[in-house]
Amino acid sequence: MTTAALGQWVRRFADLVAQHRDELTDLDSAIGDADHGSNMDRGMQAAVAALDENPPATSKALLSKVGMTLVSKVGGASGPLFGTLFLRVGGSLGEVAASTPQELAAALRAGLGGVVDRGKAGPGDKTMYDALAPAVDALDAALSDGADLSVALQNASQAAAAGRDATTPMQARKGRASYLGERSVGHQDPGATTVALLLEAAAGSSLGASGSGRRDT
Amino acid sequence: MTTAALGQWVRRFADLVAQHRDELTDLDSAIGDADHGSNMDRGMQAAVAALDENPPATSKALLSKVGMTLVSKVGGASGPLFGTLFLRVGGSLGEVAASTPQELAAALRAGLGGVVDRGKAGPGDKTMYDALAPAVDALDAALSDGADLSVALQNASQAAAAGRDATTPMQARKGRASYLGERSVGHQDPGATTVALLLEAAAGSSLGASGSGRRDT
Amino acid sequence: MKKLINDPDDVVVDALKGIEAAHPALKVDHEHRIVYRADAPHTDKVGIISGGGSGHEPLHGGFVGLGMLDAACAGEIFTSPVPDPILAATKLVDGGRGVLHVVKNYTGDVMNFEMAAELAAAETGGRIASVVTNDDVAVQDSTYTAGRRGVGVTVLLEKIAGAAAEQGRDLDAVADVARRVNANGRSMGVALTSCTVPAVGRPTFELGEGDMELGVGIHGEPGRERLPLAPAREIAAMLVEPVLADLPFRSGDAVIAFVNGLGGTPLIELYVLFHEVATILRGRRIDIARSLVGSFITSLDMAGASVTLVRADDELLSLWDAPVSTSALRWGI
Amino acid sequence: MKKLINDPDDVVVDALKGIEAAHPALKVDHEHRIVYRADAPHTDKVGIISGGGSGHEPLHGGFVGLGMLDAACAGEIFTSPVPDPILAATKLVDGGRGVLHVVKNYTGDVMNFEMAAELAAAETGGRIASVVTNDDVAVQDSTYTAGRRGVGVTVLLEKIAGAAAEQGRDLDAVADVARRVNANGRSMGVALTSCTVPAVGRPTFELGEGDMELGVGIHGEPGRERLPLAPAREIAAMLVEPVLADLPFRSGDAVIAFVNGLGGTPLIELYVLFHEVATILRGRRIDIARSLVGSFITSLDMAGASVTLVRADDELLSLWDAPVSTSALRWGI
Ligand SMILES: Nc1ncnc2c1ncn2[C@@H]1O[C@H](COP(=O)(O)OP(=O)(O)O)[C@@H](O)[C@H]1O
Ligand SMILES: Nc1ncnc2c1ncn2[C@@H]1O[C@H](COP(=O)(O)OP(=O)(O)O)[C@@H](O)[C@H]1O
Ligand SMILES: [Mg+2]
Ligand SMILES: [Mg+2]
Ligand SMILES: [Mg+2]
Ligand SMILES: [Mg+2]
Repeated sequence: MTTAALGQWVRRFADLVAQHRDELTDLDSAIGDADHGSNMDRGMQAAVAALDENPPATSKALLSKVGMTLVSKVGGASGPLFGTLFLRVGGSLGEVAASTPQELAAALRAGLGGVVDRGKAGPGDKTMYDALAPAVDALDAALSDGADLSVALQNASQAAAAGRDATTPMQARKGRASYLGERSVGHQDPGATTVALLLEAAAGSSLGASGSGRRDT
Repeated sequence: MTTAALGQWVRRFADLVAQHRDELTDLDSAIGDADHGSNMDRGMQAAVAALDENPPATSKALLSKVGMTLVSKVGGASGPLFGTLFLRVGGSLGEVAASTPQELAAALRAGLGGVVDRGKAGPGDKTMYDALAPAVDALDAALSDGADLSVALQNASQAAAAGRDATTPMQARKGRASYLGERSVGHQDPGATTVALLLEAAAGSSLGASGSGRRDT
Repeated sequence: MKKLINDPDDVVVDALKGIEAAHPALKVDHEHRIVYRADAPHTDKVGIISGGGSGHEPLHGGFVGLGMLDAACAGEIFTSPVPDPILAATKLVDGGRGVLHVVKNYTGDVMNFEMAAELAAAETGGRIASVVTNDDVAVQDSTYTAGRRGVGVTVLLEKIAGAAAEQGRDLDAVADVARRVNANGRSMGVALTSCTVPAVGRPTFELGEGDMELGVGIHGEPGRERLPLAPAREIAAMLVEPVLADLPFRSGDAVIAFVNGLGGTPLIELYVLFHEVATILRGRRIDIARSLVGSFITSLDMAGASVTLVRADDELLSLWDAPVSTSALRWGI
Repeated sequence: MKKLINDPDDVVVDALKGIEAAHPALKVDHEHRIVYRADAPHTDKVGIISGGGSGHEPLHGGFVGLGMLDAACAGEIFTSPVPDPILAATKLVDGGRGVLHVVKNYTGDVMNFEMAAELAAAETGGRIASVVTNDDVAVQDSTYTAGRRGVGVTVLLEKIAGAAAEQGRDLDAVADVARRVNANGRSMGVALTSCTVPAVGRPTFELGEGDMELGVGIHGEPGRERLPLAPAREIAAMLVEPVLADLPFRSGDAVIAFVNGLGGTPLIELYVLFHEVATILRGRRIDIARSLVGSFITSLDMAGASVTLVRADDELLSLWDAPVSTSALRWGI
């Protein structure tokens, strides 16, 4: 898995966010403040522009740039959360030009840790955690079972989608939706929806193709 | 003309104001602040209540009570104006139980003077002056022509009504309506309308009956 | 009608109770509806009172205190107080050096204050001077008419005259300063929505979703014209230009610039407007020596704003800077 | 949408220019949207900064000045500022004795301030403490949730912590006082109308002509329940009772009572409400030691109000009374 593939993943994610921008904002308007789509779209457009301007050579440089851009352009809850996610994934991969699937899986788990450090959310709080944690678990499980990265990312994407859907019946305990108490039940969480797009982008990118089965030893 | 007749006049005026309350307020809403009817009605009800409570013995006492009540209950422009009118009429008649028609006419002219002192209005300013001045003139003229008080008050009432009607095409130069400039044209002045009611009350009261032709010499 | 009130007829009475409960330095005469300094009267200074219809808060009760008013008479909503309370307030604050009446130029206010002054002179023999504010350039001035309305200048005048009184100047001198503020001040306002008088229950005037009323009065009196809602930049020009032209203000003048909210407009918008006003003044080389931004003379819940400029020399500025301690305006103490 | 603005996207930028033009004691860093004391940093005191989404004016920029905040970061309307400007403000006011961050408890605000604090610690090594306000009893508190929102207490806390800093206390002591204010303060609000976010152009929520939203948040977040509009007397009870019950406040307690307007409600109504609040407190033998009435933490043009009570001992009261000189709160100097 190369740094270039990571760049492709980020761009694909930006495209998906742009396509689903209004849907994300509509979800946020039901249980939040109707800005999640525009927040993430503004941030990812800026991130892609930053990559275009000065293409980073290492995985850490690339993902740090994405993370820092999100942190400094998005604001609200999703800026620090998604920003930290990218920063931690990049930090875990390090100043390299390629990594193994296991390293990618470990990096995503580090990213999940960053989201938890930042937001203190756990399972069932009806947040992006509820899509991200099952995806990271699914990725690990598939790789342990010997699946190649492309298949493992498919599994992770499906797990994220299932996690996203599972947020609908939950009562929010974190973020703006928690002010609604019981009235938050019955609505899909916008941040979890964005995480599902992030994993969909990973599964559809060249991440799995280029790195499948290869180990840098 | 006795103090009792003055009391009757005041009560009749109060009745007419109550009957025309909404009309007066509607006129004021077109070129003022929509309170003239309720202002005058509140004031005259209080005046009648004050007379009921402790019936004054002299003309001055009676009309001063009415005037003071208007001054202290009405506020706005009409409180001081109608209050001063009654105070000056009473002051001119003096501490007597009866007066001649000529004395009544002189007293009303004193009242007009009070309105002018207070409000500085003159002919054509589209105020109560434009109904009151012609009424006082008509009363004087009729009495000089030898008419009895009852007829003279009829003339005065007609002159007040004509003066009231004449305010419609005028552009206001005094009071709240003056802020409207040209847009005040085409509306009848509320204060002039009330003055017409005051003279209608005089003509319909026992003022003329009891005092007709009699002179206290 | 959406208001935080009890019975619409009790709004003034209830608000006065709130003022009394909130501000220990103030007392309230509930019978006469007078807000006055708890330490009144002062024998070492001229007393200053003002008053008028309610619905313009913090005017006037919010300006009672050291360095400003000694007492304020609250009439019914948009209705001048009658002479009795004005007389009572005059007596209350007269420590022997006379009393200044600050009156906004509305027929009813002028006449009721005048009657109170006559009664006071007759009853007490104390000296009374009156200053009538008439700064609203939306209304054409003329000696043959009721003239301009008194609006924003009233606030600045009460502050400056209050400082002059606090210095111990005599009644004529205090009245002179007050007249000088009025003579050098002009205002103009704009409404984005109508106000709603509680006892009436519906808006005083209809204003379309895309319209504004330029030159509106603080009782919802009609203005100069109805125009389509414009950006703050253009509204600032529509307010400032007639104000500048009327005095006229000239390049090199120093002014106190006052951007005032009419009750329903939040502070963030007043700052946007102030920025545009300042930009215009800068372009005309008029120096903003002091500024005031906030809702100080309001029209119930009306959305909108007014701009007041007072040309100020060093004396007026130093009186402006003098300590003041009221519930709505306070500094230096 | 009826607002005195230019382009909806420029409201915050334009308002900051207005603040800069109106208040010579303040400076504005336009790039980072920071309002700061012209004389910052101070080497003899702890720096205090706050910030958050705009639309709550005068909060926070109106509280920058001697005895209160050293700087305030203005985010977009209702959107927390990102870490960069918070970091910049932190550096700007750090005179060597550390910096206190006052943060309202919203997920975005908490995380952005936290990141800024981490960055500052890494970059400068300066000490930073954070206090998060969470006084809104309309939201159920729990360690398992995001907890209560930070609302009215923020204003009182900034004043009191500012006074403690001005006395020269160290960072821990200032943070302690701040936490004590928050721990002893509770608030609840009611909306009579929705606010309208400029960039959105229509009301955030629909509220029928006869309805009110009890327990609303300052961003137009839904409240506890929607009820028919009630007289001020009943609304006061609906706001005060849950506040009293939550701490709980007890007979004999002395409190700072703060009746706050949400932006579209005029002062006269706030005084009507304050009267009712004071009546309830008197009945409970709770002593209003100090009071504050006005629009200090708003929600754009929302009509409505909130009630905040802070239980205050002599120390907090003397810090409350200490001199403060900001554009929105000023006394003693
Ligand atoms: N404490 C938290 N931990 C994890 N995720 C959170 C937390 N709080 C909020 N989120 C996520 O952030 C999303 C909202 O993002 P966004 O609307 O951009 O920010 P804001 O709520 O500040 O407007 C929610 O849908 C949720 O998934
Ligand atoms: N300067 C004045 N001189 C004479 N009459 C006046 C003057 N100003 C106003 N009026 C009269 O007062 C009437 C309005 O009275 P009212 O509505 O009760 O008072 P306000 O204008 O204070 O609300 C006008 O219709 C006019 O006839
Ligand atoms: Mg959101
Ligand atoms: Mg948001
Ligand atoms: Mg009227
Ligand atoms: Mg009136």
